[in-house]
Amino acid sequence: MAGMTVIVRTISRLLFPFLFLFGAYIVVHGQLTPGGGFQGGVVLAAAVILLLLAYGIEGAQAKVNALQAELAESLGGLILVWMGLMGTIVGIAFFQNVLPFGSLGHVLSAGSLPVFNFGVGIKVAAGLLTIFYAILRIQGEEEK
Amino acid sequence: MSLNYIIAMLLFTLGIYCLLFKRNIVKMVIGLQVLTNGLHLFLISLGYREGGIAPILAGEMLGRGATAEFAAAAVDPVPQALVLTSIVINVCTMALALSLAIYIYRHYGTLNPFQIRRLRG
Amino acid sequence: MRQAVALILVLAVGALLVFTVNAYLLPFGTFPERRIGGFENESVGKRILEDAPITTGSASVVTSVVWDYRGYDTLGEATILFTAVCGVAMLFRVARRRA
Amino acid sequence: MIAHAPILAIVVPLFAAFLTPVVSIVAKRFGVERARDWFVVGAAILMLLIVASMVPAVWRGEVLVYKLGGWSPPWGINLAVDGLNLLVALIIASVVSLIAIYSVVYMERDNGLEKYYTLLMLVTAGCMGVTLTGDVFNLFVFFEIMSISSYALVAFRRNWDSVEAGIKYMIIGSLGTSFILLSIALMYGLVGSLNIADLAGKIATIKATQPLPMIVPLMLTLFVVGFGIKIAMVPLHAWLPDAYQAAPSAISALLSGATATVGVYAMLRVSYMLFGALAIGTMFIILGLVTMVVGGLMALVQRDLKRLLAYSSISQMGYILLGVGFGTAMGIQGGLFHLLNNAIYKVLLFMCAGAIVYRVGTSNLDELGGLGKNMPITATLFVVGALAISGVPPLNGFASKWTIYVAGMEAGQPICTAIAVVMSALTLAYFLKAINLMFLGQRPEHLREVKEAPPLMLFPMLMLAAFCVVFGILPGLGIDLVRPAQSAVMNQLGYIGSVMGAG
Repeated sequence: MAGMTVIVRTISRLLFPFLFLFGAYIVVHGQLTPGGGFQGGVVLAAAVILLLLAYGIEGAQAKVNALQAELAESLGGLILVWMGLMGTIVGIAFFQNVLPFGSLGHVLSAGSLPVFNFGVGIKVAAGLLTIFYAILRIQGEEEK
Repeated sequence: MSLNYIIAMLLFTLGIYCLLFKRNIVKMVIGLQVLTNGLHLFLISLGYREGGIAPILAGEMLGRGATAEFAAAAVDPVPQALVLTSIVINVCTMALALSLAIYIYRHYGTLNPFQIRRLRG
Repeated sequence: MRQAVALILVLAVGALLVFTVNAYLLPFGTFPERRIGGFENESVGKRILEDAPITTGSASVVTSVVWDYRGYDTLGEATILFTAVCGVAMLFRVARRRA
Repeated sequence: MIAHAPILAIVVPLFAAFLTPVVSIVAKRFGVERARDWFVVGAAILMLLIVASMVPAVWRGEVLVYKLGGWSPPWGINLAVDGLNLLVALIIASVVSLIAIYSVVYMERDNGLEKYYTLLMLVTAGCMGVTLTGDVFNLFVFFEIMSISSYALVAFRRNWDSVEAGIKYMIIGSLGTSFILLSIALMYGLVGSLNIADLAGKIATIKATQPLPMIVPLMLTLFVVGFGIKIAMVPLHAWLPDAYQAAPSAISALLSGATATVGVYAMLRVSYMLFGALAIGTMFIILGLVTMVVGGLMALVQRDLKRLLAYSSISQMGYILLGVGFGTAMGIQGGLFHLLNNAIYKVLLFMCAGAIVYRVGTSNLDELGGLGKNMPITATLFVVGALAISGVPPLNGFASKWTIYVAGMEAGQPICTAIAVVMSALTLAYFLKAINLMFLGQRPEHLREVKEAPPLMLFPMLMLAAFCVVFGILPGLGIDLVRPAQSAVMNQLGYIGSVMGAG
């Protein structure tokens, strides 16, 4: 994919950090506001996909390449399973909320839930990106 | 408040109609999405409460620690959680279905399900 | 002919669903006059709304349902995403020619 | 350790699935690519051991309840293992272990194997999750894991036929799972709970109101349609022959041995536990007879081995539904015993078909012939499987079919028994045709060089054939294996009591 005109490129370059920040905000505030890991992860993935549309696949791969995306997905999955197993080791059951709760209504509250949100945010962002890369890779081959 | 239910069920029926009558795989996948979205609307409506607030303890109620008052006013959180799960499942189904549709088009040159029936009998 | 039968079938299913849903279901938190069995006040959702801020420490009750009460479902959901990624990557894998 | 066994049985395949890509990369770096395959085999066998460790407690009559996150039912999710779950879990774990061993050689010529093994483990995790859970929405989630990974596996070879079968399976299957979700939503709206035991108690109260509220049979119908698609009950069977024909043989074996078993299990759980056998018996008998007859008749005219096996597995599902539909202790026992036997010989037959495809390259019956001289062991094993599935006396199919016949006579349904006997003869007829075309008769010139299947493929087949013979000679052994499951099916109140009492 070749990318788009200079207007689109400039605007998406300017928008990218804000989108990224917004996605991170949604992930981190999962236990306080509507949203959470899945929603924030989708925004994060959308930020990179915007670059992909504007600059072509090379532009996006400069930020996050396919191998990094796959590794990040595994990392997210491992965070989830690890936190689940923490419940078994520290508490009494799989997926138990074992970290201290903190004070209700603050960013660092609700025990394990922010960690879960963080893990799944990474996982969703990387997963959606991997799907896009996989489809684009084969399309690119056909054009050659 | 049964208007929500009626519309949700009509969307569900519309989805089944799409699956049975549309002659394009992409349109069938869209029909599947309409169907599932009808279901999601139905689930969300199940948790509705007249004049209810979002199930998030925030603002003035959080300050007073009024959990009992909050529980009496908020809508049901469980269907919302179920819908979140179901949406992700739906996205995944769609991703895989559209990928298969790309392959179908590559092998058969058409997306009409009535023309790609080489497996018979 | 087949189309007409299918259309009638679809309409019948739709009518049945609309009728049943209207006759038996009311939204959460309504007085259970039409709801059969009278389980309205035992709903899991009600109890979770009362308990969640204290037992999970999360201000957003939906998040506490998603990650604590039904966290295992969400693990399954993440697994489905992993499955879809695997499936798509499998479909679009690059065929290596064996020498 | 034993306290965590129910969750470990699910987490082990899940963990293996997450780890398979990593193991694959590492193994490739060190030049031992096969390590990945054996890693998967090891995970499957570990899972089998974990499932087996639950056997003593469950057979004593306990219901193992595992509260996820420490929430007592019905507030959170719980796993509940009784006799029925355990039987199905044992079947799945054994079938998956054997298929993993079989795949090591059978799949070696394909590429993209790390994805294959990942998806194999995901199907397993999904099957285990559906089987062991005690929560109806969780059942839906794991049912989706199982379904989505099997859609992908059906399309694994990316040929025109596998892609077509994949999308067909996917669209029909997604419709089925939406029906299940709709039913779950109606249930939540009606009684506000998602736990199976809790729901069962509350639905029993609702059923007692007169007249019967229409929503209850509607929910049951939606469930039966949804799970019926997975086990290919006859009006909903269109996807199955295509999928079984187009998938790699190991996957066909997996679909018939594991996911169909899970479909039957889910149907039993829902209809007998959740709805307390609400007039479902007659419906199961009718559906079972139709499924049996249509599957058998369609199998008779097939010219492709895998397609013939696919139709015969539809037909066998009919026997299971028939046995279960009688609703008596003996009928359910026969149905469950047939479920176990079906998993054994169906997987065996698909593995034999796979061995032929592996050596010859086709499963078209017209192009085969005289292979009995080239592949004597495969031929013998296929004959054992074929005789077992047709219900010839010293083999296991006879034992379970006989139980179903007797149950039919006792339940006052001699016509059903007569139809079942006739269909059994028909099964023998089409399998004899297949044996004749494949292993006997004129050998075409180009098949002269065909060799026997590799030993690593023969090993799981030999195991399965041994089970066929053992359960045939000692049917009491099989019945003993099934009896805890049968008493669990008929003990709805005990299940509700144990699960709700655990909180």
